[in-house]
Amino acid sequence: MTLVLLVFIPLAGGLIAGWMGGKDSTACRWISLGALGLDALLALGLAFHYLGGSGNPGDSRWFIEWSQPWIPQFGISFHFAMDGLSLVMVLLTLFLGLIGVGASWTEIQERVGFFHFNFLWILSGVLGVFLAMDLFLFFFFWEVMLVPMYLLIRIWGHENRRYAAVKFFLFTQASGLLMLISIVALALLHPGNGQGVTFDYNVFLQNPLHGPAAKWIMLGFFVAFATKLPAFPFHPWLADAHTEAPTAGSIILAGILLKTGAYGMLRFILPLFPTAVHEFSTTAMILGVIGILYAAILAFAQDDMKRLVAYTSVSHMGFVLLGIFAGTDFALKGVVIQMICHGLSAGAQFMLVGALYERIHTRDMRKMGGLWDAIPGFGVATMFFAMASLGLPGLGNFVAEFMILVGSFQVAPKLTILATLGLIAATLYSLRLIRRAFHGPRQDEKAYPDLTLRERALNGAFALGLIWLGVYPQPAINAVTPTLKSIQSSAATPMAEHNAISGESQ
Amino acid sequence: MTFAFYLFSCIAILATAMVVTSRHPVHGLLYLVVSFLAVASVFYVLGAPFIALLEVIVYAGAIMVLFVFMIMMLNLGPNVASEESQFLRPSVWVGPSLLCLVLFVEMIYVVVSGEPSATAAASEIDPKQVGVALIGKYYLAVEFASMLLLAGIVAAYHLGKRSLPDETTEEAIQ
Amino acid sequence: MLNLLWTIPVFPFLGFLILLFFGERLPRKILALVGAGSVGVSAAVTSLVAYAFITNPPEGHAFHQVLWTWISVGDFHPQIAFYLDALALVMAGVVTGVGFLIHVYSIEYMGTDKDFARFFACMNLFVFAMLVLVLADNLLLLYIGWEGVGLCSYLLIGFWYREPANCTAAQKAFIVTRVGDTVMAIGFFLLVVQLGTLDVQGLMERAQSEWGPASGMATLAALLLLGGAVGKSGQLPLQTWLPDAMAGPTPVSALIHAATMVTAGVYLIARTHVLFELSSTAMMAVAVVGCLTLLLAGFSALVQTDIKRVLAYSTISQIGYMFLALGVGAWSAAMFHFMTHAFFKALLFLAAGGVIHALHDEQNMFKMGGLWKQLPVVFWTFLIGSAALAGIPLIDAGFYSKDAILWAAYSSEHGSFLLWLGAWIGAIMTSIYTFRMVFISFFGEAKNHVHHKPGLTILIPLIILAALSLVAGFIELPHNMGHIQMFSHFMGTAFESAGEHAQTMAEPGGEAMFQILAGVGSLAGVLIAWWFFLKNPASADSLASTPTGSRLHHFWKSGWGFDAFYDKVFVQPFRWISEVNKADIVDGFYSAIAGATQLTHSVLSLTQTGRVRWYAAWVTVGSVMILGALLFK
Amino acid sequence: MTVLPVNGGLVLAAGLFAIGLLGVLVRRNLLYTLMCVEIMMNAAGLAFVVAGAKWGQPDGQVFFIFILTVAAAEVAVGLALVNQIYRRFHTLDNDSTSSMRG
Amino acid sequence: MTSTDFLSLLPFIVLSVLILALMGEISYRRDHALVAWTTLGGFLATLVSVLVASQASPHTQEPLLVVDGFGLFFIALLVLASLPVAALAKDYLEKRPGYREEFYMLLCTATLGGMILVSAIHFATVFIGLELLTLSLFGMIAYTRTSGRSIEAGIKYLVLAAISSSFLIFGLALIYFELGGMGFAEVLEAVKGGDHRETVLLAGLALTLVGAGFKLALVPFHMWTPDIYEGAPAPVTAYIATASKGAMTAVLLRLYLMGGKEMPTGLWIALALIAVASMFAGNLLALLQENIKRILAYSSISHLGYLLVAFLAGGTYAVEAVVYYLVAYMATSLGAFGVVSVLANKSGEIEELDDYRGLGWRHPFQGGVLTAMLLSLAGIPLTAGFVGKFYLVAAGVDGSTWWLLFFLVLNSAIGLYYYLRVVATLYDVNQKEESTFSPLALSGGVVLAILTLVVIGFGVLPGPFIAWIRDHLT
Repeated sequence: MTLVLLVFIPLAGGLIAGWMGGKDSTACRWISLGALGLDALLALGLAFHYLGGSGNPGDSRWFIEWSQPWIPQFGISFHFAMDGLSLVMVLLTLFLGLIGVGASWTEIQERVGFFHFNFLWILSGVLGVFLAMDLFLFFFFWEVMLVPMYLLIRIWGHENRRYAAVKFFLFTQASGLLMLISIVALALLHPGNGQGVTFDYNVFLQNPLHGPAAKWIMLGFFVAFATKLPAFPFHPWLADAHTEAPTAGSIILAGILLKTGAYGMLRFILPLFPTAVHEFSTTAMILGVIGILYAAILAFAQDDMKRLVAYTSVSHMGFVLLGIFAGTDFALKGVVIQMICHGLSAGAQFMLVGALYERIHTRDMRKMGGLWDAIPGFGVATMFFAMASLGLPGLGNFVAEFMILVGSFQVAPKLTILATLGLIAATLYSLRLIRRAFHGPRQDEKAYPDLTLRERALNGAFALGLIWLGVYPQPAINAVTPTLKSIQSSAATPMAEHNAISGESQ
Repeated sequence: MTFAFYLFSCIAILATAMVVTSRHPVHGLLYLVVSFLAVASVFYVLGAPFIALLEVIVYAGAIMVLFVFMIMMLNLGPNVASEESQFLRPSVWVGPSLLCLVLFVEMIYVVVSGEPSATAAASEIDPKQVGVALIGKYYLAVEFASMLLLAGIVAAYHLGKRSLPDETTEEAIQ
Repeated sequence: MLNLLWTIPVFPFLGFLILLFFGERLPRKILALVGAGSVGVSAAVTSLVAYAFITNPPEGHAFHQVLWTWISVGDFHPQIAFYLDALALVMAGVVTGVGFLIHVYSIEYMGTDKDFARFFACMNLFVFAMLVLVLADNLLLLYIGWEGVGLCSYLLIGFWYREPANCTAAQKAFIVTRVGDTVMAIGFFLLVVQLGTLDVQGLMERAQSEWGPASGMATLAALLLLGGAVGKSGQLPLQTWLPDAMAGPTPVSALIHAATMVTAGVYLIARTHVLFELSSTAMMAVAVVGCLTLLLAGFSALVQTDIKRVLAYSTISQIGYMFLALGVGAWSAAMFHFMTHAFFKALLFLAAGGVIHALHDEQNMFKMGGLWKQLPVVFWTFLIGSAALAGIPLIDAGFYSKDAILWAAYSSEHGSFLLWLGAWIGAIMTSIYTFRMVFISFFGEAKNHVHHKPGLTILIPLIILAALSLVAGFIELPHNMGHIQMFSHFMGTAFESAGEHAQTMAEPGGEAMFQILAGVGSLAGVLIAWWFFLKNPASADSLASTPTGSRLHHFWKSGWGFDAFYDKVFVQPFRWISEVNKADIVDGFYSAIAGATQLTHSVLSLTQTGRVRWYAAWVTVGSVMILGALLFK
Repeated sequence: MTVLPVNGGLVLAAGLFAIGLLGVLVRRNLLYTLMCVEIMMNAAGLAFVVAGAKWGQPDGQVFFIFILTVAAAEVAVGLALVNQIYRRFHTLDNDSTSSMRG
Repeated sequence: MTSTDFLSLLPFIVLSVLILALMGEISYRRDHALVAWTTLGGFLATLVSVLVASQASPHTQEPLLVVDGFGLFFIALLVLASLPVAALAKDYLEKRPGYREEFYMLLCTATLGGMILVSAIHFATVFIGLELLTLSLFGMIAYTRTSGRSIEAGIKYLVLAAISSSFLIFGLALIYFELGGMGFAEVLEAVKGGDHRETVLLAGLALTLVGAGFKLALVPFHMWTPDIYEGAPAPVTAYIATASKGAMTAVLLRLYLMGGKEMPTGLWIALALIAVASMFAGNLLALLQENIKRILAYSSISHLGYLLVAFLAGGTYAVEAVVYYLVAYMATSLGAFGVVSVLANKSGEIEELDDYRGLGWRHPFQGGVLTAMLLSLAGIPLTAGFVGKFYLVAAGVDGSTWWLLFFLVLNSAIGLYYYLRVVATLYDVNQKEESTFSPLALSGGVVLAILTLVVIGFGVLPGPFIAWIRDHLT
């Protein structure tokens, strides 16, 4: 029951905030903050309860499960379940949600109620995605989180928000529909558990599908998750969506929505279609590496700061794709850490760019220069998160990228060497960002206010998260170990032999 | 017997062709009446005297009279004829006639193809049998046909009435 | 006492945190105290630990202190742990000692600068990162230090960020070292995948047991580590960033680009020497890289006009010597040269800084001159440093450390005559450009007058360093000159597994002959420098103006054309591709689809003409098609 | 009695149908359109009567009666509409009634 | 007329009595409110009579009608579709000049026609029902005779409907000519019997398909839809989009149930081509359209294309999918056109998309309903449209018609573009000041509220309705 509460508290909060919005705007900001805070407390309570504080959960994979029949004719049920992976993702979602509300405190002025309504609706959609264990319910939440995001970009976005909003929606929705066909095909073609059609995840987990049908179904899933990730050929929507979204939108878009793609791959593609994944893994890894390098080159050339950070997200997600389809124990754990760290570092960078936009009213780096004099606090923060995004050791991103690259080195050494070039490319675009914005001569002599206390607190929270994961990532790794072990064991394919060094008992 | 059939068929085809190509609406109408009469006689040849009669009374009689009234009311004089002539340039004819020809050929192919199934002997179906069917087997359909006529009347009444004082046309308003 | 080891890096880190968060609010005096003080305390603790380590060395001559487990995935459990042995102790000692002196020096040197707090914060962070690098017990923790120092060098080179040239130099430094780091990272992946651990000691045992001598895998791993070392230490393929790094303040150049960071590569190879010993090709590669670099840097230093660039090229050259020593297996000789080099190179940089400070930021040697009268202390300390650098026989530390390397280059079993010859020519070149620098900047007529004399806080570090440059040599005398080999014995404990056999192999007589040759070479260099640059400078200019001479002059000045080459081969193509593809071709593909759909819309909407007959025509066409389909299909 | 020319009847029906259709497509005067629609309806009715005759069942003729009622009702409504159009647009050209397009 | 005959024909009888009652009221004293309320009462009575008739079901009125579970369900559906149309028309006509009472008679006759069509198993009843429905529609489309566009739509619909029904009759004649029987049952075994000329039968089938195609507005015969939808008054457009298409689909469904499962491959391919063409034409024509009624018209064309996919898939879920999708589509179209008719003011309907800018802010209720309906048309979760689309995909997968499924997905992606365009203009920030929407009348508001509840309800809890379909219809 707590899971249902977890998913629907933000929605309730959103409704109240939407309703209050008309009257006074500050009230609905506090309501949404309250709703998210309550939800975060609930999630933390679950975390401490199940992770036993010391960060190594018991061997049973699912912490809690809750199921209620919804459309019995099709064997569809409200089936929520939480394990290590979804717990970590839920915590990240709520953390970034709180930050998002904090970041848009001064930015959103008109129709604040409706903004918070949409914002919280997205969050409950995402929470639903992370907790849904019934494929139909998963698709239901997958689509539910799109419409409010579209409205968020469309109404509160920047200059050409119309184009960006439509592009975002079409890309994700079209690929989502492909996934719908795959889900239904999987449900109908799968022998099921004897009582006719079912959409339950565990049924598909027990005896995964093999043969050519599995290949096509897996491709349907892959296209949807790759578009959301975004992987190489499906990535163009991200740059526009990020550039035009309001700060809070960008934070959760980069922080969480991209992770639903990666989460989907981990949860649905790897365990449900082992043979198909094995044949497809090399192509997917190649796509990942292309994604890393191609997006890095793109990021290097951008003039718009937000667009640059958006392409960096594509590059980081290239690592995730590489790691997932490498499939080794190292890589999968690295992927989870990367998802968290990228959420933090990209979220922080977007927040900073948003705050900068509030001050100098432009995101075009050609009009910036030497801002370190005017706003040194900003300089330090941007430098810190730029270093995080280029994978400076001591911060979470490095640990994640190191583990992913080691994991994929076991499976495909040559590809990994190409991917490691991505680290150099990351340095190029991060330094260019700092160089063009903060170094060099000043272009105008106006005085700008430096980071306010609120902004310092938010940046501090992000920085602490990254340092904690950089220096002591073990609790996060332990939380997801049982999930990843079962993902690997069900994906008991030739890939598993490569885990010679990790000595995982298959 | 069959000679009469073919004679009337030719008359019907010719009359309808004249209807379509006539310039003056009244000429068209008259050719149409001739065509309906020819079709009525075909019915008669085919052994459906009741239907032939109905055709003459309703089609040739009632409907054509309605048309004549309409032409009189709108006093479509010679000016309409001249307007018609420039409408009927040969280029207008080519496309549609090709299309209808193809349709006609397809239909002919359908009718002619394959061995003709057994044709019953020419027996006449007298009005009594039709009456029995109408009242017996199709009684419900007749009821609903009456509903149909009711709908027709209401619609024609509403659309035909003089405009009420407050009903200035929309064009006048804009 | 030994378990105070972890406090050594923590003190500078505390200093960094204080300066970062309270930098603006504290007055300058306290900032200086915190900045220099933290490194000072760390130096004190190091000396205490050193004393404890030397008096009663822990068993196995190494002390291992674990703080916590960093990551644990499968069998791979890197820990945040510190490992102290002779090698680490020497490195830590030099880093904290010289570091403290430089911090004291920069209190006055940077006294007038607005971003005083930011400078000391970065310097403290650098010392912390360097100590982590030096004391790390596994390569992953070393990598944190490794990248940390890279970051600090980037921050400090670009300290005066308003000047675009500085920013480009900083960026260049960070990117080039990052290339090296990435190569090293690939090395780490190889080690993790093949040997399952990155813990240095464990790595060494497993490498020896699993790979054995002359195994391809060992060579590959060693070469990859060499790639990283080359990047950080500014050796042959990746040395272009070091001369440009002089854009930073002089104490930075002294600390980072002379004494400590650039020798990180040497430390890495020394630390993983067992791996290198497994493959002779890797050793040969290190030696060749060292030899070539020292020659190349030597010739370039000869033609520089900026005093700091001369010192930069000389640093590259001296590290070339250390790589040569490592390449031929003379581990303790390399570390001895590292120590002496740290002292006299830091001294030279600080003295040069004093001169620049005095002449109000004038760095061009030809605009100085006649300063020996106006800045006597600076002159004498600079002269001692130059003597040590040139290796003037018997009186200074440079001679002993360089001689040991020259001797090892010839005598050890990896060494060869060719390597010795290159090293010897390099030694001559070194003394020529060193004394060319001395004569041009300190002698001749005074072209520039001194604004204000450097204060005590600048002069005291100079004097201490000068003393060290002289005294340091005597703790490691060659065999034929006396039996004081304290340093090599001490270092031997760190390398005993490799068996310090190189030293004793050749017969004593031969060594004396090589010492004489080395001494004669350096003195000859001084004479040549005196003849060309003091006696009649015109002859140097006439030599430079001949057609071949001027081309050679320009070629050497630009660092043997490496910069232009890299620019043309790597930088321009990358910029061109990214500029061309700025609007993302893949995006073009999708907008083409959108355009096509909208085009079909406008074409289709033409069919809705609004005329009944057109619609009726389409009904007929429809029926004809369906009839046709059903009949003829 | 001789054999019923049923096939001929169908051919006649098809011919009349095609000519009626041609009239609708070509003639721009609304009256003519309505007249041609009547021709098509009549042709369809003829086809039914022919079919009925072939099978000797009265159903064909009953169906013709229904077609008749429908045609009559249609003409009534059609002409009422033609009247409205003439009063509004003062012309019977059915291309004038094409203001809605695109 | 035995008692069971009477019972089973009760709905028809009640509706005919209603029509006569209306005629009496109009002739006695023209009172718009009274006529409207009697119509609503009459429709409710018909619904009750459907329940009563269900006791006597299944009962075939030899040879013309059958009153079985299937027929009664669709009768109820048609009446439920006419109820909101009547309520919306009440508000709509009050704002218009001219006589208002005849409309309700035409509405009742149209519904009667639909009911006949739905329960027909004989060519004659199909023809009569179809013509009754079409004829009443002539009157309803051209009802607001003061607006030139309404008259224009009326004449266009009349001419085209007449042409297509003559095609239909010719087709039926050919089938009758070949098989000698007019009842569905007789025709179907005669086809299986096989002692007939294949070509004449197929030609007859083709021509009937033309008539059906026109009614369902499938591609080659779709061209009338936008003009008629735009010209006709909004409640009538709602009626055309839902009731008339619904009735025709019911006939096709009945034929499908009675034996059309294994249709000749030629027919299958023709239908498949039509379905794909309808999907593409509908979506592509609506892409950049500026008039909201034309957008909804084109989208209804594409939705019929989607529906056809379920027929063609022919798996075990085909019938359920068609019925569920039809109900979802009808509720959504009624809602969407309902909002347009509620917003219409004195001078006419507001159709330009530009006038709707910022409607969501100024009239939150109407904006909300329209958004819900558009999202349902687009197939976004929380709406019946989503479950409908899911059902279509399930049917498609079950019948493994992969190509059709791919086109379905591609088209619903294209469809998203223009549905979102409308939703976006509703919530656009810079509002258009001067577009004067009429205030929300009570009856209109109630209807829209109920329709939204139905759409959201079927989207969130489709279970009960699916269970009902499974045990009643298949």
